[in-house]
Amino acid sequence: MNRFTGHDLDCIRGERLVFTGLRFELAQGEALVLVGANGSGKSSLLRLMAGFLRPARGELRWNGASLSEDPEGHRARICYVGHLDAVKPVLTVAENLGFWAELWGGGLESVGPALRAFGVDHLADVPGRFLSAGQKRRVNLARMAVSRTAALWLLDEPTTALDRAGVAALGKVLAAHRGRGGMAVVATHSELPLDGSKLLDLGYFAMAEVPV
Amino acid sequence: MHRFANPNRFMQISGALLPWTAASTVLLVAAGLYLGLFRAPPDYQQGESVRIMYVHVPTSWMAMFCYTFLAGSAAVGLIWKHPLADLSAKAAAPIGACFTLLALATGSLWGKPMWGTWWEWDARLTSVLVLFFLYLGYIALVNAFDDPTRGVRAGSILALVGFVNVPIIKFSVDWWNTLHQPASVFRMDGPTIHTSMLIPLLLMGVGFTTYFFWVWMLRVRTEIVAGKIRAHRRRQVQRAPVDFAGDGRAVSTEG
Amino acid sequence: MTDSIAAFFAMGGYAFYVWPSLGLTAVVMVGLLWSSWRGLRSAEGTLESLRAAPTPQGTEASGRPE
Amino acid sequence: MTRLACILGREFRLAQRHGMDSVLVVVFFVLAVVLFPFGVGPEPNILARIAAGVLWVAALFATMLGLERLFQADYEDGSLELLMLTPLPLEGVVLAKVAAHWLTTGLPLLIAAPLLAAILNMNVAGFLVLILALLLGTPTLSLIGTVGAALVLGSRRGGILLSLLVLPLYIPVLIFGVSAVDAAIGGFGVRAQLLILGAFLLASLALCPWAAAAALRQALE
Repeated sequence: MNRFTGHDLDCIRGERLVFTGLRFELAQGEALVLVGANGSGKSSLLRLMAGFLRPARGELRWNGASLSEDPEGHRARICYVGHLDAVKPVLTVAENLGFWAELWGGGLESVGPALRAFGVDHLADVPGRFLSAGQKRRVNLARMAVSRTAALWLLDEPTTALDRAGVAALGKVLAAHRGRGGMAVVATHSELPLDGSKLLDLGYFAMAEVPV
Repeated sequence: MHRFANPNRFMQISGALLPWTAASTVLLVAAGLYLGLFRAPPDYQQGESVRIMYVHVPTSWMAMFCYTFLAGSAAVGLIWKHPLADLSAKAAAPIGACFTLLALATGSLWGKPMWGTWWEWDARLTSVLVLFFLYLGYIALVNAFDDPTRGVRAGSILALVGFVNVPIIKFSVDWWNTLHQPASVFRMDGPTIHTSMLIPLLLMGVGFTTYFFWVWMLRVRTEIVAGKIRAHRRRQVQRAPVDFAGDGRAVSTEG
Repeated sequence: MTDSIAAFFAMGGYAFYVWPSLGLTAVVMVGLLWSSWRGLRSAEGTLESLRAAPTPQGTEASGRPE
Repeated sequence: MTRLACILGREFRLAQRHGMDSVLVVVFFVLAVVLFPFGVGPEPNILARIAAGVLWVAALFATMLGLERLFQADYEDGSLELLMLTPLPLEGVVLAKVAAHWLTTGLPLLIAAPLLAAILNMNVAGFLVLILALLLGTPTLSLIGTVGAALVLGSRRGGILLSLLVLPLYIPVLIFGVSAVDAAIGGFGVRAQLLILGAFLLASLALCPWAAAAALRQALE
């Protein structure tokens, strides 16, 4: 029964105190949706969870153990989807996804089903530079399906550039992931089908007045 | 060690020390110059041109001192993530660069009467020239980013990489210099410096050090104030200030 | 008296090297000091003007003394 | 280790697809060297005397050409972030990048150098040592260059700034590289210079990945 918890986290990015005293808890199969105004720190929190940023104060724990003790172990169990799609223009879609599949233990055989899950399997041999933004986003999201070892998915506004069919496909994959005992933290503005998910309003943890 | 950087303690301490460093700089340099120019005897070989030593040697000391200070602050900034340490490194670099420039200029002015050329590929002058490029690299890197903290952190890493390389550069330039150039005839520090020359030299050295701390404090305070200005700008940018409704519930005043 | 002053300035024939190096050192060091001092003054001035002018929204929630 | 091999494989495939880059680097190297006779004059024994220095300085500049694009492409399209999230330590990713950079720039230089040495009428005794010195020197140049490339990531003036940061750190390699070749031509022993070049290589192999990884972490915060 995996538990991912955060204890009174402070996040400083550049010179800005983005949020302070933030607490959250996530159990197996659950999803956490981050809401809040622009600049309230949704992306910062996701990058903190992924390990790009170290909290200025407080700590993140996985099953009670602090993440700073085993950063590499933590990196093996997350799949992070940011704003950029990481699709190499010179490599074909299959090569792009194959690379990530090998890195996260999914193996080359998981590439086909992942592409099919997001409806881009017909593009397998097309070099990345010919893809549209929506197609690139689907290839990027397909990376989640090949990350076999990733228990925790961190999605930063995954529905941008996706059409309705894409959002539905994403909803299905997320539900399957949670069904298998996975966890997801999603920062989104659109109504992504995430039934029974927890809400975290980052405005609540904003520092009202930065001491100057 | 997290403390949302509250630099007021530094502001108080530096505020108190500024007048003292200023006064001691003026006194020390004035005394050093007076003794150096009027009282100290000319050199039996070089005659009056030895008086350039009273500025060339202290500036060379300071060129090395500032880079060590810069690398030290960078190390503290990187290891303990203390924001003030990064600012201290950023403030020290221009001073170090000026001292290195002066060391090169006075060295070449002193070299002309002694060695007959403005520039001499002597091992010391060459490594000071490379040190000058390291300073320029640091200053250029620190100012090459939109986000100032990003700049000083990158600069700190460069300062450490550079610091590791300073002895290597010195060694390789010495080797290279002995291959190409017979060891320069003129020995900078001479057999033993006569006390009447040593005292002004030390006075100038200490005076330049207090000068360093004087300008360094001014520049660090400027960085701190600039940080506060940026914080003000950011608060103006945040259109929707979040008002706590008193019962701990966040109410966003604007949709 | 006068010739001793002239002799002093002649610097034993090295005047052309001694005075420029002293002068250059003075110019650079005083220049750096002055520019640092002026930089601080102008920064403090900007900060004062920012603090004096009320921020545009007016309803600045200051949960903490300035 | 398989993950390192996997990243290496991708870097080579990318480099191969961008085949033009390594060709351009060699063309630049040849051009830079060929310019010197026009500047210094075709006098054979003058050229022979400065041949080693010209080759090494041109190799330095050619190495730096390939550095700016080292992380920039991955940084802009988001792959660098994901590479940082692989269970492989970031230093491993940096080493893979250095290996890819060396193979696309260092190795071609190594192959082109003897031909250009001949053009510059360099004494034949120096050829073998030139190759040995370049073999030890160019990886060091790639390693130190990677630190520079990571530091200027995301800054406004990438290219020029990179050369200002990296060139002073290249000076020791340049000094010993050239003195190795000159010693060989002069008939002296070259063991000391080659050993020192080897020492520089080992030292930068240990320090540079760590420094570049630290710089990348700053850039990706």
